[in-house]
Amino acid sequence: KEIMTFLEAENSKQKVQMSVHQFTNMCFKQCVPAINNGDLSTHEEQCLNNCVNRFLDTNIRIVKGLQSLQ
Amino acid sequence: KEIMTFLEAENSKQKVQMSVHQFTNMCFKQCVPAINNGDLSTHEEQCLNNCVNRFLDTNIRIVKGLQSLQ
Amino acid sequence: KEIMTFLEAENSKQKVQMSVHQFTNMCFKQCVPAINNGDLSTHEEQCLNNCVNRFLDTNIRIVKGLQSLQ
Amino acid sequence: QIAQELAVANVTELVNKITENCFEKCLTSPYANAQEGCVDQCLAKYMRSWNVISKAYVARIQQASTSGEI
Amino acid sequence: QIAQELAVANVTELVNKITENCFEKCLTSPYANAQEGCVDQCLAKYMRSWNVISKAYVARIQQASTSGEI
Amino acid sequence: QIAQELAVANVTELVNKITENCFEKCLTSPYANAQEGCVDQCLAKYMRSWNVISKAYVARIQQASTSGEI
Repeated sequence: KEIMTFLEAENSKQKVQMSVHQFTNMCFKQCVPAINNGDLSTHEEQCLNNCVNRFLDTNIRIVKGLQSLQ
Repeated sequence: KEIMTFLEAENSKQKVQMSVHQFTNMCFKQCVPAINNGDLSTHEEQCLNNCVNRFLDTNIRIVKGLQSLQ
Repeated sequence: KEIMTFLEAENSKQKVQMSVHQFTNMCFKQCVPAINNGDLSTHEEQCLNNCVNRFLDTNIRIVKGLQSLQ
Repeated sequence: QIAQELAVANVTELVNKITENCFEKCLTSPYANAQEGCVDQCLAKYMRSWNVISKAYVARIQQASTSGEI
Repeated sequence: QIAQELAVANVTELVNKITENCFEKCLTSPYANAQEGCVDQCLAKYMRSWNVISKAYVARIQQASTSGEI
Repeated sequence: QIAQELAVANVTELVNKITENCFEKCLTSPYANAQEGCVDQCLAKYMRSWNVISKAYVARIQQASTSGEI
């Protein structure tokens, strides 16, 4: 039973990490257009925050929209 | 034996659905450039039909071309 | 034991082939902008060679960079 | 139960593809504003496109199957 | 041991995504010159972006979890 | 038999990547016309590119293996 709990926790941690990989890949392309130095500007950081939040908003809206079609 | 038949049918249904996901993803990007309303224009619908048919033509031609190389 | 050796050799051969698929897909897009005939120009071939070598350089540099962060 | 798991996989794939496409078409960097109207229209357009592609693909499979190609 | 395999999978995914993004942003066809300075800065920017996205996503999950949404 | 399955996987991957790349390079929205000549030339160019990349990659692996890097 403890093994099951451990596996489930690992599994959901793994899903969160894979989503972070996907979002970073997507938002980095859009929010960091050029590489001038190794730091993030305030504007880039704000864009990354907006990007992941708007993506999640879109995801939730699509799920709700599909549910209302049924 | 019935279970095998069921599994094979499910498997090929699954492959068709996954191809439809792939084609819709690809053709939607090209044939629906802007979102003005929720309907498809005649032009967009024609483009989607052409897109999937030309993609399948290309796929068949590539397979035949590779076979002739052997 | 011979089976293990065979499987390991197959596995690494498979990894190399999958990497070649990935690199060809990526470098073909960038180095072959238009299709005028079936041959590769000297310029296209040089670009493909540079592309895979610079990609591998980048990969090695990223791995070393991440190791130095630890 | 296998059929059910495949259905879940299909809905997940559909939600992911629609989210990615509609995020790309409706929201742009710096992602400051939600675009719920556009997302709703995009979802409707995507579902219609899915149906068009699905019909066209199944028609091609049946045609190839009738003509003895496959 | 499972946790370790997941950790390896995560690092592999991270290395692949950073290599692809930084190759795309720093090197351009015909890929004649290495761009090591740009790659180093790009790596630093990507890791900072990963942290920003990770914090924002975990905050959303916790918020949804507190409000009883999930 | 395992070697055979891997060979099938490789050919499938090759067909998919060539189809996607040559569709993208030869056919454009609204996809009204077939472009069989372009597809044939594109296939020839892709196979040549695959060979160039494969040789360059194997040369890098051997070089790294000789110098004791891996």
